[in-house]
Amino acid sequence: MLSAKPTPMLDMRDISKTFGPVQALKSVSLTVFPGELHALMGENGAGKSTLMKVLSGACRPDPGGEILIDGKPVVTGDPIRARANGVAVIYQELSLAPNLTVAQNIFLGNEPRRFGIVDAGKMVARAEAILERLGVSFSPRTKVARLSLGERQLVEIARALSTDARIIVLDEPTTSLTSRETDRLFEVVVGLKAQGIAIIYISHRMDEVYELADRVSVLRDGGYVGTLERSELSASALVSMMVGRDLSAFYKKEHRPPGARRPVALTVRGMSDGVLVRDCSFDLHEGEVLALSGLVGSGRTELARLIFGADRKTAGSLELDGKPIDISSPAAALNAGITYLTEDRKELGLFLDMSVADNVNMGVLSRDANRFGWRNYAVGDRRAAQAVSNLSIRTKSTKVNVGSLSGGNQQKVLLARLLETKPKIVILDEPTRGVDVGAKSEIYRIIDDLAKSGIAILMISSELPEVVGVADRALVMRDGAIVGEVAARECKPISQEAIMELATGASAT
Amino acid sequence: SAKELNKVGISVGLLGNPFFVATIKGIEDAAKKINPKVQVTSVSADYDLNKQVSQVDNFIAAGVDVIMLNAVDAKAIAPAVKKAQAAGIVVAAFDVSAPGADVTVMTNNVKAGEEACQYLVERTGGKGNYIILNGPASSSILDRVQGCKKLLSKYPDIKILSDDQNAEGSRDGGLKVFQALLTRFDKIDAVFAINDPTAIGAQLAARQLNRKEFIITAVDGAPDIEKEFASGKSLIKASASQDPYVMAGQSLNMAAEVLAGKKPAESTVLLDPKLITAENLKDYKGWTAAR
Amino acid sequence: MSDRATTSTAPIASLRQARFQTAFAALGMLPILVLLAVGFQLINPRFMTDTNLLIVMQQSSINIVLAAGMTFVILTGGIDLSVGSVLAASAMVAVIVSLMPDIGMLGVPAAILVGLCFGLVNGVLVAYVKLPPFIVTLGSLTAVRGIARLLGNDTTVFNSSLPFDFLGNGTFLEIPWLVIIALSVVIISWLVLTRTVLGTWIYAVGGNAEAARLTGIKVPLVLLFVYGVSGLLAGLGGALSAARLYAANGLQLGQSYELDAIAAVILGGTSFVGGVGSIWGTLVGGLIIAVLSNGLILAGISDIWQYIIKGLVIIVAVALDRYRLQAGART
Amino acid sequence: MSDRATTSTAPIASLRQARFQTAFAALGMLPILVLLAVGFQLINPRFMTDTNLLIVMQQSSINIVLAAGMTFVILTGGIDLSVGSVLAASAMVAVIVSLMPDIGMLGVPAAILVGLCFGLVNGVLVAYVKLPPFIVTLGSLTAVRGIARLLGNDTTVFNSSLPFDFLGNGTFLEIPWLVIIALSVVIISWLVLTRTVLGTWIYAVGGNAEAARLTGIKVPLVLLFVYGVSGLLAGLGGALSAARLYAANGLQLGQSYELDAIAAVILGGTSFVGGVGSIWGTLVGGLIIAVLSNGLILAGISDIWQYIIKGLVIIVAVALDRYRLQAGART
Ligand SMILES: Nc1ncnc2c1ncn2[C@@H]1O[C@H](COP(=O)(O)OP(=O)(O)OP(=O)(O)O)[C@@H](O)[C@H]1O
Ligand SMILES: Nc1ncnc2c1ncn2[C@@H]1O[C@H](COP(=O)(O)OP(=O)(O)OP(=O)(O)O)[C@@H](O)[C@H]1O
Ligand SMILES: [Mg+2]
Ligand SMILES: [Mg+2]
Repeated sequence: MLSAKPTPMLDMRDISKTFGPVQALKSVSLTVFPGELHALMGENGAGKSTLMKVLSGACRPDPGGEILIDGKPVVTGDPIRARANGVAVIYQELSLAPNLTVAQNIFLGNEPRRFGIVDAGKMVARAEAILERLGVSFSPRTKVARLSLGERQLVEIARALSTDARIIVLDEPTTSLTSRETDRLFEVVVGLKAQGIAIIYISHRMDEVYELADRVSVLRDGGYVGTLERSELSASALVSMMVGRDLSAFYKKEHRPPGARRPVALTVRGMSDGVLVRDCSFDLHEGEVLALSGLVGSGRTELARLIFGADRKTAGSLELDGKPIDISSPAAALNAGITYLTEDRKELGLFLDMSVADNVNMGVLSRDANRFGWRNYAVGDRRAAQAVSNLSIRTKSTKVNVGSLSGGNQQKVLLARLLETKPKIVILDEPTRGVDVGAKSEIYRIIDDLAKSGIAILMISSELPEVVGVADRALVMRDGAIVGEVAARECKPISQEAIMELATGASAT
Repeated sequence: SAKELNKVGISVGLLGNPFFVATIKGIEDAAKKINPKVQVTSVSADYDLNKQVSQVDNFIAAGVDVIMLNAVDAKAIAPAVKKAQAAGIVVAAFDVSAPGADVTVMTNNVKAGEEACQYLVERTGGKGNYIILNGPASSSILDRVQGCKKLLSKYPDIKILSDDQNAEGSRDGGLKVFQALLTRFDKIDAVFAINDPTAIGAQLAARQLNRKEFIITAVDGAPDIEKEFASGKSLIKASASQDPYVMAGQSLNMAAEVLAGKKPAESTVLLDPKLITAENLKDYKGWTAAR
Repeated sequence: MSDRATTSTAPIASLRQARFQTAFAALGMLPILVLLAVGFQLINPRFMTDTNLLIVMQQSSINIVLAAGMTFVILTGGIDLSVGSVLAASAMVAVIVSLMPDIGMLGVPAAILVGLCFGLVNGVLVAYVKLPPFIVTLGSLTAVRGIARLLGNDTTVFNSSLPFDFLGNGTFLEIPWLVIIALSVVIISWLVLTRTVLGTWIYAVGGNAEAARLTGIKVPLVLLFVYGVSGLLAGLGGALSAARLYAANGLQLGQSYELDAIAAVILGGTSFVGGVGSIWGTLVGGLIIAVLSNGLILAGISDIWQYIIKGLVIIVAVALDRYRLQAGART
Repeated sequence: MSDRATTSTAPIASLRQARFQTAFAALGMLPILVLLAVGFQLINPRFMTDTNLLIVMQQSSINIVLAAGMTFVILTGGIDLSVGSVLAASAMVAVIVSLMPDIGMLGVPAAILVGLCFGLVNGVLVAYVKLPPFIVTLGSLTAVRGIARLLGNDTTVFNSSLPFDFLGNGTFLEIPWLVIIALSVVIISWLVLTRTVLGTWIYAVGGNAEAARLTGIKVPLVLLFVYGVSGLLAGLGGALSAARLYAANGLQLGQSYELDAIAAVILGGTSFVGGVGSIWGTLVGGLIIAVLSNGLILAGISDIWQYIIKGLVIIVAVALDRYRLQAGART
């Protein structure tokens, strides 16, 4: 196979990158051939995104290394040149202009124009064509601000497709996609490969890598570990390359109540917001992990936000431990012991300019403080340090800005904050988005521990294996309504097919 | 063509100044004497020529009979005056001249500067270090400074240490600028402040830095300067007073005559300032006196 | 400023409703403007006469020209505090050049050029030296004011036979040139913002500067452009002001005009964080300010109460607008 | 304003270097301040005398008091344009109350209370009616100015035997009360911002208002607090101004003080988008402004050139600061 492709399309040699004292990349090399899908794997913070940012020109590498495209060295650190060289990157941290339409975003910086005048008709038509290829339902004239995270990710993908790129980098493209969109994306990717386009694919999902990758390169702690051919792929090989050890018992589900159901912790009745969520009702039991499944945009996040009091409901009621409770704001929900982990950690979760310690402690500041509202830094720092070690958060110190952590570690900081509030009911919205295998299994362990201690958990997840592996029951939403329930029965796990049928409406409701 | 006085519009440089409040009172009282039902609207141009021209336009649109104008700029207001007159409105200037105005009544500012500085010259024996605390470059202030400088130039032993600092015509500015000037100069004999608030601000600065080797004079005769004189320990010794109430009232009366079809003998009246000091204070009526 | 979070999680709506809302939002404060006008008309029937309405438009036109430039800047998330000073300096140049024999007409292009230069200096400092716009333009607010005074040696320059006075006082088919120019500026700005690539980039930079950079947009060039436009229009404003007044004064002219211009932009619904807003909103915002000033004088309200009422109307207008748009929105 | 993207991807650093950088950033413009002072000293050796340095601090103190309040507001991503007007209204109240026999000393608390009330009104409009801070405080800038004029019937009120004049002109152990008060305000603000829960919440709201809400922080209360503080400190500023001048004038006092206060905050390194900044920076920023005004007069520079130089120095100072910090940072 290798002999058929003598010149690599992309050859990155000895790339190093330091951010101040942090060495994010230590002379990493990567070779990619035309028509190849090259997967890039590694733990959170291993340097995958940084390597791609160097490739795209968003980051200037340290002197010493070089990048060759078609055997010719290229100028680094210039996004415009990189694009001209045929490199297109879909960043992990979405980089859309929310105030512009989908079409404008897709063609941003590359508008079809005549004498500087945008050819709006042509732009929309071309955007429509690309979106159709991705099987997307929204119009190119929609403002991106109105799209859910998953839909935004599709826009990013569409943007990469719109340029005549020869090297496309997808940095965790499926974190917000459900299986249907994911399948669709895979079809597109296979099509691109057939055209001789090289694809670099970053993902923490093993199954995707198995399905797509021609070769897999692994990074660890900023260093290059090795590359596996497709034929050599195996879970244990990959995991031990990434983590440096074996990872047994990936999903953990010890909390399953043996027999009868535990008492109901939270009752949701007739939740509606007048637009996206319609008359949703369900019970959540103590010590249970209840998954909320559905396609992108089915309204799961909105339902969770309604329960948490983040948005105003038009109808519906809540009962906590059998007693009606009125929750009109997140503060009220937190007081009642209900807590929520957002799916959009950058926009809605983290305080990027504040330290890891402050971010971990943010929910419990008043609890630590004395009567006069004086902060107790000692307690807070200890708690933060504890959380860093408990959740294995990779950070130089608890004093650095959380914005400088890698995505997965940011997620763990958010999770740490949530745990510190000592909740009774936990709503997790895509809790493992962008999290590496090791951390994922740690998060599953945490979820399991929570459930074991009797805490009720509502978990929104677009990853079906995760739903199957972790949850006891799954509710399925479609178009803002709960359309069914799938439960694990007598040693038989939740059926993925059943969920998909309900979610897509393939079966009669 | 005799017309009745029904509506009067007043535009002044900066309404918050007590001086202009007195002028407005003078105009209102005078107008009420002519026609008790008269409607008077007064606006502040905040020393913005564009704004004043707009206000004149608005007065034209509102159909006033007389515009009482305290021009923000003594030269550049000319076109607005012409426009108003073309609309059949009588334009009366007060305090500051306005080219082409039907009538003008103002203080002789050159003389005011002269008198205030004459006092300084007499007290210092025609020699010493002088400071002129300048203000924003409006015609009345330019006139005052000019009057003062012309006088001082006759005395070769007088040295002007500084005349280019803008104390903004306010207490605050006077205090700030004079603090720095006091630091800069060791020995000062006399200070001419272009108006009373500046003088009071300067005096506050002097008091703080424990300097009292000089005397201060100013122009205006505002109520707060009366208090200063009355206190007896003030460094401010004299102020060339104006009478805004009378000045503006007289301007309106003349305008009313023009409106009634009578041409006044003199279309421009210059009122002489009166130098007030601690000694002659009791004879001074002041701006806010009931009339 | 703190409404970033609110915008990004803005209320969701069906497509039809979204379209409707967009149209409504573009209308913006128009209903408020109409309401104000009707109110003043009831108080004084002279308000809605042709003459007076033309006066209002004429009075607002310089502010609208400045506010149009300011819209460009604010759309990128910046601010330009220097417009008042630049206007003063350009007006000085306009009058000074107009006094030169034969080439007097060149006063207008000279003023515009001077404005453009100051704008470009601001732009370079913001775009390339990467200084915060507030500080840069606060600095030039002060420095350019000094230059304006220097130009005229701190006095008023005056030209009673200004060759281009028709711009400030003349009419064309009964419509004052000032109004025609202001409307042209608005229309051209609208075309640039909505029809050109550059316009899209301006919105993109304001919406997410980093994303714009990554897509290959030359963010510094975009910033240079908007500050250049703002300076150029301030220069035009200076020429117009000179044409209107036959005079210019370096110290007094244009003081705190930046606040009026910014107020027009923000009243018009353009967001301070950038990326959201329209030039038509700015037009309406500018007219509201002018209607208030004119109407209150026509209503015979005293100067003190004009202040109080103006302040309250600005707040109430925006509050009404907020509630009008909140139909169907979440908290 | 548009530098959010840049800050959020700020360089990471080892703990030691991070600490060092934080200390350095907190120092902020201090080197520039020192540079300016040395420069002026070379021009005029009287600059660095005790008396003159006290004068500078005294002159900056009212601005620093206002800027401290402004720091709170800007940290939440807001702005308070009304401080100048509120200062004028409070100063009016201070003098008017001081004229009442026997209870004259109550002028100070009365002024502070009036300031607090105006601040809370701003706060309610921003926090609960959810109007943009710029518009709200632009409205109150205008309306409160009217009220200040109304209070004194548009004239200067004065009291040459002001009972609390020591605040403005007295000293305590050779140090002017003004300076003591301004420093106390800075220290208390610093304690509130860095040592209390509320302080952390203020940074959090400025950093990410929506995340703060979802974390259970009562964002409206935080906003109410910061605008209340800004009003209260503007009220204190009014009392100090009255104590300093023995008089107050509703129209002239405090004009465009908001720009000076904002300039001090931004010069001090606080970011307009909120969430980033320190009160010590504000102190340094305020001192830079005062040193410039005082030093240029001592240097015997004329008024016109003072404008030009001030403007340029502000820009150059920030540019120098930017380059100083850029060591090790990415482009
Ligand atoms: N702008 C930055 N400033 C400082 N440090 C950075 C910056 N960007 C990345 N880093 C650091 O570089 C390292 C590599 O980060 P990178 O984002 O490349 O990881 P990743 O492999 O993509 O992880 P994830 O799977 O979590 O996305 C991390 O330690 C991160 O903290
Ligand atoms: N802030 C918003 N403004 C406008 N529309 C929104 C907003 N958030 C979500 N939507 C729309 O609401 C619908 C449901 O979104 P929601 O986030 O609740 O779905 P979800 O099932 O959680 O999907 P995802 O997995 O993508 O998060 C989507 O069609 C999306 O376009
Ligand atoms: Mg990554
Ligand atoms: Mg979701």
